[in-house]
Parts: sequence; C-alpha cells; structure tokens
Amino acid sequence: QTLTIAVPGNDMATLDPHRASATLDKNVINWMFNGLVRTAPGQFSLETIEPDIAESWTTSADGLTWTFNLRQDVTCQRDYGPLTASDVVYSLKRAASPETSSYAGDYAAFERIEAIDDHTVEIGLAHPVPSMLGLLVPFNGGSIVCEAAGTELGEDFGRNPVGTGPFAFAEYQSQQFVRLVANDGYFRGTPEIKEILFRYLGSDSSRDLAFQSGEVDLVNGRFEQSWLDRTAQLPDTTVSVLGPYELHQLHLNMNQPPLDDIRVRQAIAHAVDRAGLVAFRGEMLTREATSVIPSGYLGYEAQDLPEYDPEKARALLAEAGYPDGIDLKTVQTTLPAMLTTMEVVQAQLAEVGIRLNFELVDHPTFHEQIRQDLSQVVYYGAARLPVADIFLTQFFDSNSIVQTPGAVTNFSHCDVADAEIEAARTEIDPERQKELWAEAQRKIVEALCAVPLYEMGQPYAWNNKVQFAYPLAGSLNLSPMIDETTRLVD
Amino acid sequence: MLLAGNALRFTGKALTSNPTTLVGAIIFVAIVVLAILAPYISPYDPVAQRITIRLQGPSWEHWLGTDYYGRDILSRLLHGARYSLVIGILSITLAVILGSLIGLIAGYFGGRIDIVIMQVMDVVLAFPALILGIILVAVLGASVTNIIIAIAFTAVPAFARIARAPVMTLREREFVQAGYALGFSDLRIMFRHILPNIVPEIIVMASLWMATAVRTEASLAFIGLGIAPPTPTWGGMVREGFENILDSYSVALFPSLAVLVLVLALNLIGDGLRDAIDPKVGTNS
Amino acid sequence: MSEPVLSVDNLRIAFGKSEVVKGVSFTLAAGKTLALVGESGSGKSVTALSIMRLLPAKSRVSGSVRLAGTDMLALDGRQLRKARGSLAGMIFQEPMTSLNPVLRVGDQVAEALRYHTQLSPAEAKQEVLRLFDRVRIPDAARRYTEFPHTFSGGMRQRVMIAMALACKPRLLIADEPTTALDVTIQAEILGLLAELQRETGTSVLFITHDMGVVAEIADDVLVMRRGELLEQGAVRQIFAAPQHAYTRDLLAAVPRLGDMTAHEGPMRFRPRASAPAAPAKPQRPEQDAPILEVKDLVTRFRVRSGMFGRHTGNVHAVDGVSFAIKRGETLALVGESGCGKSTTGRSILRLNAPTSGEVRFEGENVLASSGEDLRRIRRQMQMIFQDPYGSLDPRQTIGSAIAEPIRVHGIASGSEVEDRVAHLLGRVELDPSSANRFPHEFSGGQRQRICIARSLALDPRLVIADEAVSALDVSIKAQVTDLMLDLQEDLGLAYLFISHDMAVVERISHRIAVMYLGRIVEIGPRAAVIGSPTHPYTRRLLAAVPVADPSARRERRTDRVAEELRSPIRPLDYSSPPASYRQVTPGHFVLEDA
Amino acid sequence: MLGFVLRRLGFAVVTLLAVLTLVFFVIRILPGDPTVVILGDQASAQSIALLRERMGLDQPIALQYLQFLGGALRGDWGTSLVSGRPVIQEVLNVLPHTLELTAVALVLGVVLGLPAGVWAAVNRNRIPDYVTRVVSLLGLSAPAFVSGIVLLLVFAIVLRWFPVISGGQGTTPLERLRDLALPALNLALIMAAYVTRVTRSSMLEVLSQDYVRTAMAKGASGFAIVWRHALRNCLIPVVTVVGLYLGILIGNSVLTEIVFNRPGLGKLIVGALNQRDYTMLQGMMVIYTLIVVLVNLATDLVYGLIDPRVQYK
Ligand SMILES: Nc1ncnc2c1ncn2[C@@H]1O[C@H](COP(=O)(O)OP(=O)(O)OP(=O)(O)O)[C@@H](O)[C@H]1O
Ligand SMILES: Nc1ncnc2c1ncn2[C@@H]1O[C@H](COP(=O)(O)OP(=O)(O)OP(=O)(O)O)[C@@H](O)[C@H]1O
Ligand SMILES: [Mg+2]
Ligand SMILES: [Mg+2]
Repeated sequence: QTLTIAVPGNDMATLDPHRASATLDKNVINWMFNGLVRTAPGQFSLETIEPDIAESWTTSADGLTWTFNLRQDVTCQRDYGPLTASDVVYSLKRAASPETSSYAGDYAAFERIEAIDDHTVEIGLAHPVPSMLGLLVPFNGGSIVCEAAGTELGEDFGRNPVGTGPFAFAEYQSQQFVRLVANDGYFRGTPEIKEILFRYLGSDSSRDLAFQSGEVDLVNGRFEQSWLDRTAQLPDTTVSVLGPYELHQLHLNMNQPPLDDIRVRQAIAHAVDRAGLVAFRGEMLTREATSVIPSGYLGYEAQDLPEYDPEKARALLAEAGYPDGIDLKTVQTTLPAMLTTMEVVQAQLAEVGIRLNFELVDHPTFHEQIRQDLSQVVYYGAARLPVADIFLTQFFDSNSIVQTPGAVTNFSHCDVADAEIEAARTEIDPERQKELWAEAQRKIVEALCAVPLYEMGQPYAWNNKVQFAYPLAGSLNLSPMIDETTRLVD
Repeated sequence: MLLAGNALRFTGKALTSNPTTLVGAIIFVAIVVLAILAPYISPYDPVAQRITIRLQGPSWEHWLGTDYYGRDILSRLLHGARYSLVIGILSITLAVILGSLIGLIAGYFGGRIDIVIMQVMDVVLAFPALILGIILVAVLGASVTNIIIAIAFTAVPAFARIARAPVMTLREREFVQAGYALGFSDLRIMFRHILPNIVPEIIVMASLWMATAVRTEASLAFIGLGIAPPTPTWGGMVREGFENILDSYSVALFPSLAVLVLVLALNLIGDGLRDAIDPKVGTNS
Repeated sequence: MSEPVLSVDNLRIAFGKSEVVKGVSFTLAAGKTLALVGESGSGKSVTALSIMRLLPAKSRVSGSVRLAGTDMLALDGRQLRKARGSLAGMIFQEPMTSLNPVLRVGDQVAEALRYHTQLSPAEAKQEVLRLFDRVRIPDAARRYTEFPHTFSGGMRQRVMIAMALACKPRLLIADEPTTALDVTIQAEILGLLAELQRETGTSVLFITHDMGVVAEIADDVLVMRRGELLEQGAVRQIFAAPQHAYTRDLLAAVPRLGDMTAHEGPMRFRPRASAPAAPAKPQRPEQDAPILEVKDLVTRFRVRSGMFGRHTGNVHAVDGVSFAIKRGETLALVGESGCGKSTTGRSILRLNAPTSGEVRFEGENVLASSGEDLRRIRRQMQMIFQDPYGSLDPRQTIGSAIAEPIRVHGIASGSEVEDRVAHLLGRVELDPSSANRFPHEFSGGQRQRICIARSLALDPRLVIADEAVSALDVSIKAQVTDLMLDLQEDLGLAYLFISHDMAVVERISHRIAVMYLGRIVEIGPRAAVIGSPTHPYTRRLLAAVPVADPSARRERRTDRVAEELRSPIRPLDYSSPPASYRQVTPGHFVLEDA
Repeated sequence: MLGFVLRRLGFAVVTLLAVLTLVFFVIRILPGDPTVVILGDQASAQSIALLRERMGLDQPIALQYLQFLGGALRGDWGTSLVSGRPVIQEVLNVLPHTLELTAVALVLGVVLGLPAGVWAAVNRNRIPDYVTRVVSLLGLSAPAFVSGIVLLLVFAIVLRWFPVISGGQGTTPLERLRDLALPALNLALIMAAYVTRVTRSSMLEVLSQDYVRTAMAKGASGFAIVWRHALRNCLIPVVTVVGLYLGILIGNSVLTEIVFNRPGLGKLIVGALNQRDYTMLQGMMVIYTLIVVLVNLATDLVYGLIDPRVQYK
C-alpha cells in the first residue's frame, strides 16, 4: 500500500528536523520523528499534550527542573538500535546549539540536559519558560534524533534522517519525491501503510489534475475557496482545512511618516474590510482575525478591532492633514497567495484615498527588503508554536525590531507592550501570565502596530481510500498526521 | 532617409499586393485604435474589483467574463493592450536593431571578431531570462523602460545569431565581391547589400518574437520586473489566468487569444513585407 | 521527312504587360540541329524555357509547343516531369547559378540518370564519370565530389552539358552552351554533340551568338529580334543569301580571325561616329610605365577531403604568372577553360587571397595595401565578372546598382547621377527605362551589359574584363567593343581582357597572353602570337577557332585529343618547377618546357 | 576546421571564466540572502550573522572569489548552500532528464515544423499556408504552462493515454517515451512554430533560384525538388533557430518541467535562484554557458556541413 501525497513546491531542502524551516520539509518530518511529548494525534493545540517518548514527567516547584522517564521500547529506525536517554540528551543539545539548529534560540533557557540513567532525562532551566512542554513536541527543535545516526552522518543527516517515528526515510529523488517506508519496529505498532510517496508538484493545476486522475491520494491545495469547492465536487473526496491557522496582518511602520501618525494608522484600520477579505479568500479557509496573535494560542484573547468604516477612515485622514489621501510604499512578494490578498487590500484602501504602491520583488528579495525597513507596509502571515510569547516577541517586542542586532520580524517598530511581554515570559502564575499577554495584545491593537486581517488554515483534500483513525484538526508541522493507524482501503 | 523612403514604398507595396497583408494591417491598426480608445470604450474600470462575481465566464454583462478579483476581462484587455503593445514592439525593435547589427558585424568580418562577439552573445544567451531579469531589477530598478530593456536584452543574442547565419554565406557571394571590386566600404556592403538580403528572415523572426516578448513580460512580472498591479498587461493577465485555469478558462484564454491575434496580425504584415522586398517572389511554380 | 521532334506554333510569351515573344513558329526535325540566333534580349532563352515549361510563374504563354508528339503546354505535373530530362534536356545559359551550391557536382548529374533510367547508384556514378571525361572535366573522379563554387565558369558549363546529355534526350536545348569554353574544348564539345546526334538521333536547339559555331554545326537557322522571328532557313542559305537586313548586318559584323593581320593595334568594328574626346591621341602605350605589374603571382586553393575536411592537396590555379600592362594597352588573356584566368583577375583585385607574388598598380603594392588605400586602388581597377548574374545584388534595381558606385565615389550627385546612369545604359544598348527592374528580369546578355556599364561608371584606369562580351550577339558585341576602344582612346584605359573568343581578342588587344594550367605559356604582341604561334597549346587553340562559313566546315573531330587531360590539382608537397621563357621575337616569349 | 573548433573551444574557456566571474559578483549584488532561506523567517539577526560567518559569506568578496575560483579550477564546485549537496552531483542528477527532454522536443519540433513550413511555402497564399500560419502561432501564443495544462487535460484526464506525473522514472524505453511524450510535445510546439515560419520564409527564397529550375529541367519530382534541392539551401536559418532554441530551451523549460512534474535544470536553477543558493547558481551558470557554447559551436559546424561555401576563418 502506497500513499501518494502531492504538495506545491519544487524540491526538498533538508529533512533535518532541527534545521528544516520550509513547510514542505516539516510536512515530511512530521511522519518520521517523535518528541518527548506530543500533541494528541490530529490535534495541534498544546492543551492536548500527551506522552510520546517520555512515559511520564515531573516538574520541580520552581518550574526549573524537569525530569522525564522514557519508554523502553523505542528503537531508532534503520537498525540504529534502541533509543536511550543519551539519544535524547544528544538530540536536545543539538537543538539548542546554533551550530546545528535553526531553533537554538528557543532553547536558550536550557541550562542543563542530562541523562540520569538509560531511561531518565533531566533538564535544568535558567528561568521558567512559558510553555516548556511545547518545546518538546516533535516540532522544530523538539524532534528526537538518534545519536548514532547523527554523529555518523554529520552534515549528511539532512538527506538521511533517522528518527523513531512510524515512517522511515527511504529515498529521495531531487525535484521529484521523497519516499518513506513503514517503520516495522515502531513502538506503537507496525503502520498499516507500507510506503509514503511525497511528491513535489509545483504547478497547482497539474497537482489538481494528478489528484483528479487518481495518481495522488492526498493533496495539499491552493489557498482558495474555489479550490475547496471544486475539489469537493470530485467523487470520493474529502476536503478539509487543517490548523494551525496562520495570522495575516499588515505591519505598519510607525517610524516613518505618515504612518507615525496614529490617525493615519487608524484610517488604514478602518479602511480594511476583513469580512470582504474573508469572502475573497473563502469562508471555509479563512476567518476574520480577532487579535494580533492567532486565535487558540496559549495566552490569546479576542480584541475589539477597529470596524470597517470607510467614512471614518476618510475623516481621520483629513484630520491628520491628508484630505487628498496618502501614498504608501510597500515591498510586495510575487508569491501568488500573498500578492492576491494584497491586491484586494490595495483596492480597499484605494476606496478611502490610500494609495498602496507596490514594489514587486521576488520572494528572497522581499524577505531581505522588509528586514531593511524598505517597506512602509509589510504584509506578513505567520504561525508559530502556539504560545503567545513567541508570536508577541518576534513581531512586537522592541528587541526584535528589524535592523537591530536582535532583529527578528518586528517590522512596525512596535514597542508599546515591551513590559508586558517581558514580564509574562518569566511569570510562573499561569493566570497572571495570561493577563499580561492579554494586556500586551490590547496595547498593540490600540497603538495599531499592525492591522490584523484574517487567519488562514491549510487546505487539504484526500481520496476517501485514505482513512484516519481520529478526527483531523491539524498538526504543528502543517501536514495531516499519518501514523500506524492510518489506512488505505479499497 | 533613403531607407525610410524604401520602407514606405515597400509597406505600400506589401499592403496593396496581397490581401492577407491588408487583413493583418487592419487587425493591427484596430488593436492600436482600441488600445488608444480604451479609456472611452471600456465597459468597466479595469481595476475595479467586484469580489462577488469572481472568475465568471462570458456573459452579457461581462462579454469575456471576469477575473480573479471580479474585474472585467474585456476592459482589462483593452487597457492592457497599451502596455503590451508598447513593451512588445519597442523591445523587439530594439532587439532587432541591436541584434542584427551585432550579427551582421560578426558574420561579415568573421574570424576573431566573430568568435569574440558571438561568445559574448553566448554568455548573454546562457543567462535564462529570469536571471537576467532579476539582475536588471537589482541594477536598474523596475520601470516600463527597464522592462523594455530587459526583454530586448534577452532577445539581442537571438537576433544576432539569426542575422549572422545568412551573412556567413552571403559574404561569399559574387555580388558582395563585386562590391569590393567597386571600392565600396565594408559599411556600405554590409548595410546596402548584405542587410537587405537578410531582412526577410529577420522580419519573420521579429514578428514571431513578439509573442515571446509578451510572454517574457509575464515572467518578468513574476519576479517583479513588471508593471505593478493592478495595472493590466496581457502577459500579466495570462499569468494570473494560468493560476486559475481550472476554475475559469476565460481568464487565461482571452489574453492568450489577444496575443495570438496580435502576433498573427504582425506575421501577416511581416510576410507581406517580406514578399514586397523580395523582387522574385512567385518566380517559379 | 518524318514527323518533327519539336514544333512550335504561334508562341507568345509575356511578362506583365510586355510581350517578349510575339508569335514564333518553327519546327525541328529528328537528328537535326537548329541554331537560334539573334539580338541579345530578343527572347531566345525565354522561348527555350517555354518548351520545357520552365518560365517564371508570372509569365503568360500561349500558342502551342509539341515535343515528340506531346503537347507540352497541356501536360500535368507528373507527365511533365517524365518529359523533362528524358524527352528534352536543357543546358542553361547561366551555368554559374544553375548548379545547386550545396550538392556535390557529380551527384547532381547522377540524379538525372536516376530519374530516368534504371541504373544503380554505382552504375550511375560510373556513367557520370564517363560523361565528365567526355565533356573534358579533368580529374573527374575527384571533381565528382566537389561543390560547384570550386569550379571555373567553363567547368560548370561542362557539368551542365553532362547533365543535359545524361539521359540522351530526344531534344537537347542548348542555351549558349559554350560561351565559357575555350575553343579547343568547345570544339570537343561540339564534336561530342555531333556524335551523340549520330548515335541517338537527338535533335538540338542551339542558341548561340557565335556565328562560327552556327556555321559549323547548324542544319537550319532561326534569326530573332525583339521577340519576332525574322528569318529562317537552311544554314548555307542564310549565310549565303540573308534575306533580312538585320541578318545581313549580323553577318557583316562577325569578326573573323585573321581579319587583322594587316592592321596594327586594336581596331573598331565601325568607324567612330563622333570625334575622339581628347584631341591628341594618347601616347603610344609602349612609352609608358606599366599601370599594372604582376610578378610571380601564385594562387592556390586547398583541396579537402574526408569527414573532417583534411587538407590533402592544392589546386594550383595560378602558378607563377608575371606580366605587365601599360596605360592604354589591352592585354588579352586566353587559355583553356579552368586554367586560372578568372583566378588571376580576382587575385589582382585581392578578391582571392593570393598565396604569393606581387601585384603593383601604378607602382603601389596592391597585396600590401588595405582599408582606404585598397578601396582607392580598387576603384581605379575595375572588374567585370564572368558571372554577371551572380555579381548583381538580387535586391537592387539595376539603375541603383549602376548609380551606387557613382554616388559612393562622389563622381556625380543629384540628378546628374541619373543622367549618367541613363547615359551608361544607353551606351551598352539598354533602354534607360529599364533602370528600375531587378537583375532577374533581364536576359543573360543584358545582365552582362549592365555589369559593363557599372564597371565603367567609375572612370577606371584599368578594367579586368572576364568574359565580358561572351553573351552578346555580334552586333551588340561590336558596339560594346567599340565602346571599350573609344574609352581606351579617350581616357587611356588599360584592359586585361579575358576571353575565349579569339576573333574579338584579335580585334581588341595589343598583346596576348596564353595561359595553360595556371601558367602563361606564351605572351607577346597580338600579331606575333596569332601570326606565329609557338607553344603547342597556342597552336591548338588557334586551329580550333570555328570559322563562320558553313561551306568551309571542317571534318568534325570525334576522336579524343591525343594529349591526356591535365589537372591543376597537386599533392601537398608538390613544388612547381620554375618558369623560364624563351624570347622568340622582341616582346614575344614562350615558356620553355621544363 | 579542426583548428577552428580548437580555437573556438579555447575562446570558450575565456568565456566560461568571464561567466564565472560575472555570475559570482552579480548574484552577490542581488538582494536576498541565502541564510534567511536556510534559517527561515524566525531566525534572529544574530543567528543569521552566525551562519554567514560559518559559510564564509562574511569574508571579503575578493577573497571568496579567489577561493571559489581555486576550487572551480580544481574541479570542486562546492556544495549547495541550502541543501549541502555537491553542486556537481545535483546537476548531474537532473541533467539527463533535461537532455532527454530537450532532445526529444528538438526532434519533435523539427519533425513537425519542417514539413509544415515546406508545405506552407509550396502552397504559398493558399489554404495550407494560412492553416499552418495560424496553427503555428497558436503554439506560440499560448505560454508553455497554458498549453501544458491543455495537453494534460486532453491526453491525461480525458483520454487517459498518459499519466499526469511524468517524472521520468520509467525504466523501459517505452515507459520513458510515454513519460516524455507530453512534455516534449509541449516544448516542441513552440519550437515547431518557429521552425515552420522560418522554413517557409527561406524556402520561398530558395524556390525562386536558378538551380531549382535546373532540377526541374532534370525531371525531378516536386518532392525531390523541395527535399533534395531546395531544403538544404534553406536550412541555415532553420538550423540557427533550432540551435538558438536548444540553448534557450535548456534554460527556459522550467515551466514545462513544473507543469509535467519532471526534474530538470530549469527547476534547479529557478530553485537555486529563489533560495539565493550562490554556489548552486554559479555551478549552474557554468553548465548553461557550456551547453550554449557547445550548441552554438555545433550549429556553426552544421552550417559548414550544409553549405560548403561557409568558411571557417
Ligand atoms: N523574369 C522576367 N521578367 C521580366 N522580363 C523578363 C524576364 N525574363 C526575361 N525578360 C525579358 O524578356 C526578354 C527576352 O529575354 P531572353 O532571356 O529570352 O533574351 P535572350 O534572347 O535569351 O537574350 P540573351 O542573348 O541576352 O540571353 C528580355 O528583354 C528580358 O528583359
Ligand atoms: N574557390 C575555389 N576553391 C577551389 N578551387 C577553385 C576555386 N575557385 C577556382 N578553383 C579552381 O581553380 C582553377 C582555375 O579556375 P578559374 O576560375 O580561374 O578558371 P578560368 O581560367 O577562369 O576558367 P573558365 O574559362 O572556365 O572560366 C579551376 O581548376 C577551379 O576548379
Ligand atoms: Mg538568353
Ligand atoms: Mg573564368
């Protein structure tokens, strides 16, 4: 039984879970690795965290020492032997080292990672971390790799990943596919599906046609309602939108005139018709944004966002001294899914006299130029580990302002909620922490560092031959969970 | 001046001697007129979005249907013609002039000059249009002029090769030698005697390359060296249409057809011109 | 008499509005030879082409053409194809452009055999080699695989002849088939035709300007002028008692070798109508410094063979040629076809790159000059190419072709240019109104005249005339030679006159150089060379000159010339023996046999 | 001729060096940074700086250039910045697919285009002429992706003759051909359009030459006249276009590769470009240039084969 999956994109970059940043790579990693803990199958919310490699764990009262007891029946794929505490230690240290990991920053607080015995691992933290367990799910740095393979393969690990999950890496054909085979020794049982063919089909239309012709069982679709509608019409087909939802917003550069005037930012906020955008992208795929972080994240609280009110927008502009409207420059990627939204936004803003002038560039240039402060309005969609802290820190903490040493993705030069974000980070009391995060969101919305637009999920469709044993809400790695329970029926 | 006079004469001859040329010319003029009149005759604002009526097929309200944003395809085609015509024609003209010149020089002088020139052309040819485009955006920035330059740039080596090939045999012909014997300068032989003999091939290729130019414009738009949205261009429309081709054929079909009609018209004219400057046309049965 | 092979009735041919053949009727019996003579541009070639249905599409033909009982004008494609080549073969007037430049010469001939006979490829090749031998192409096996552009004009013509003869057609149309051949080879070819006629009963329609040839081979003669048939009759009758005034003129104008024995220096055909432009006769040439000096000129072409074009030998086309021409002097260059005459001419102008030697024009070293200098020299040293059609830009009207050098060199400007063009056209007997036509719209002789007019446009000091008058009918030939002589008289023009027509050579030249296999074998004053030829080749050449008198018809030679054909292709390591000359009488030198 | 080839190849070395240098500096001027691609958008400025250092991108550009040149001359083209695989290997992986596709497209294009062009020329200004004109332009006006999708819809979805995914995995020749059919046809359509038009034009020119008349006089059939006598004379412009397109094709077949899900150089270079994978781009451009230079050299040699008058000076 081979399950063929098709995704948009042309090639794999790396399958090293600690390195991979491309969604398509994470999609595959999803089926090969375990973490100490995991979100429940089919779920992505951290509230559903359950044991994975770790059977159980304990926390010290100050929240600084964590002890994990490992399962004894976990083995590495491809004859790398049983998985022990030292593998876990190796793995977490690997994730925490900037030399080997893209996510080292997330593990900065990990002071001490030790194997107590063959099946016990202890982690000592420098300070409490908002969602410690969230860092240990098989997502980004949390994936556990096998030490023997890691040291043996070195740089080659990304092309030869070895984990403990239900499927093991078998073959890679550049620009064509990655082939995984069932890990017969998977500790939860031998998978029903014997092989996964993960195909890169860059053309949306041909991907759809391949699905339609039955050459593909499961397909990652386009971010379009029309795609969902059309695909749903095919016989024996299920379409679904999986989480986590990405939040798309406009980051307004508060450093530059005329955006340094709050009234101008308010005008923009009132000119944007979120409902219109959702109608454009599709009701099934998107929902209106309700805050400056994605809904459902730990610490999220719905906010009162400015209403769509073009009259008011015009009035505010006039009040700010721009009765004839304003011209704004935005560097815009040509990635279709992003460009189309911005074209609608452009049309909406034009209604009230805000002329959004596109500077179209290719995607890498876009990434560089928005980080160089060259765009007054930055349109950005993102999902992160579902904890308010990470999202708030990367987008709204003044430490992350672009063009500074600690720069991440604070394009708006927002600094209004620094105190709350900082305080929440080390707050041990969960309630207090949530309040701080809520306060931060309120302040950011009020200052209009960013204008939230909508949240968007991952469109998928599969042939009904594919049967999942549990309902699918989504997965952190943005691909449906395929494990030992997933089946193909005829 | 002499050349211009000739051109006029040949155009006249081309138009009168062959009905298909006339058809081509009429279509072309019609496209130009429609493009000029676009603001007055378009049924809708080409950039006005109507999200509720996206991707609709042809109907009474929208003759050619609506696009991804519910914009009227007909209106966009009419407006887009302006850019596509200007970009296509100017860039090809530029490329043809430069390219033929280079090819003429290389083919005529041969030897080392030829090798050096053509290797330089090979280098340019080796850069895929996309890469060249990105480099040009980086160096020049994005503007209509620069698109024209970029497209011309990618076509120059092509025309250089197209021009050079026949020159290599022509330069061995006796009438060229007769030119030497008459004490003509290289320049004169090249331009007065060899050039007219390669013009037919160049005309034919140039009228074909228009299609490529329009398509290149689309792929340059893809990397940002294009007319920024929402301004319509045919190339851009085709590209947008392609992304939605399974949802609505009309978004890709009509701009493609428009390109086809334009290129067809130019080809009919090109063929007519070709025949008009061929003194022997139809000599043998 | 049996049913005629060819009968043409009331043939009319028009291009656009102008009718160029106006109701011509004649018949040709089996095994006979019909000579078609007449003014250049009178419609001879067009008539011939119409028989084979080979006229351009834009022509209109009416009347009837019956060939061996079939109505040629009514044939459909397939029948026509069968008829062409087997019923009728044709030798085109312009051999230079009539061969396919990208196909091997031998294959082009073999092809005709394949269409109409059952021969296997190998047999066809054997047959072609045999034909090549018979048309006197030396080194046939090697030449078989070469491309037309490496052939001299006469050699191409012989290839065309071989091609037309290949299938032994019932009717052979020969449109000036020997213009590019020296008289010795011409004699052999004529012999070959006669032999063929005897063997297969082929009829021949022979278009020519050479009344000597007519006298030698024709049974009947047709005379054409301006698209009309003026006169037809048996050859003796036409020569003895021409009816039409034009025919009488034509015959009167025929130069005969030996006419000039009593005369020193060149002589015009007709007395000059106007007084010479320059009142004083230019000085006698002998007293002047040479305008052109050629010393030890060597030009070789590489012979390549095999897949990778390995250089396996050289054509010693010009092999150590030396001569000088003085101002106002005419040196005639005669010799066997393919012996290197054209190459000599082209090398002097540096249109070929000579291998070694020295060329001085008015003391200036031509081979060492370049750029502006070279252009200036070339302007004063004009060339009339052997292939008039090829040397005209197909996309340039002839008016503009003649005007161009005038403009370029600033000889005249504005409307003066047009006047000059009209004047020049008039002098070569072309209608000035034809100035805006393209080269392909002219007859062979007309094109030749256009080239003459063009070369004279520049007031050159030296003209290299490569078979410049070969395609002209006698009366126009007379006019053009007179023109050349006038110019020489007026302007002191010097000529290097390359020709096969010994009678014209005798008329026009001061001195004659005889070339053979890349070398000058004999050079001397005209009277000396013609009067007392010393080298065996010169003797053969002069003996072979046809005489324009049917009653004096010689026994046609059908046997092979005793001497083996010699080819100028030599192995790489061949070095030519030095040439040494013996002086016979003052100024008359002969190559000593090595 | 051998001398000519050697001389050209000698110059090609210079050309390659020039391309190498050009590419090296030009791509570093381009905005966009491979490290952002590698680390993803969550990476902080510090980790980006760290990675740049590790990859040696922080060193003076002249030094980087010398190192690269040294490596290149020793045959070490480096490893892809993004995937870490050796550039040479990445290229060699997909090169056969590209060559195979291009070759088949070439053959198809010529096989379709040449007869069509001849047909049009012979029937100048009659129905066949108009038909070929319009049809050939159809192939040209529809961009590769549109025609590709149309081909897929017709042949893979409606007729089900071919698979949608023609990854080129087939092992038997027949399977490979089946995989190749649609993408090659898609590329061939454009090529055929050019070939048709050029053939027509140059055929018209040739058909009015004297030697065609000679062939007729020999009794050659229409077929022999066109294919034996005229064709070779009109081939030079055709070969030019084919050679030209071959060069362009190798670089511009990316859309076809994407639509038909084939691996190939086009995808590789666009991928490398989108990721600003410097080393990869450098290696690819050298390969491209090499291919273009070789194709053009071959074209020039073919000129000589076609027309004996062409001289290699
Ligand atoms: N394609 C053409 N278009 C227009 N006129 C033509 C064309 N071909 C020939 N003519 C004209 O037809 C007339 C007869 O030409 P033809 O070639 O038969 O002359 P000819 O008797 O063979 O002369 P020559 O002895 O010079 O070869 C000439 O006046 C010529 O200008
Ligand atoms: N481009 C060339 N390549 C090779 N051989 C050539 C070339 N041109 C001429 N030849 C050879 O050089 C020799 C002399 O040719 P040339 O044209 O000078 O003869 P010619 O005396 O003018 O003859 P004709 O009277 O037949 O015109 C011939 O054997 C010919 O085949
Ligand atoms: Mg004639
Ligand atoms: Mg000659």
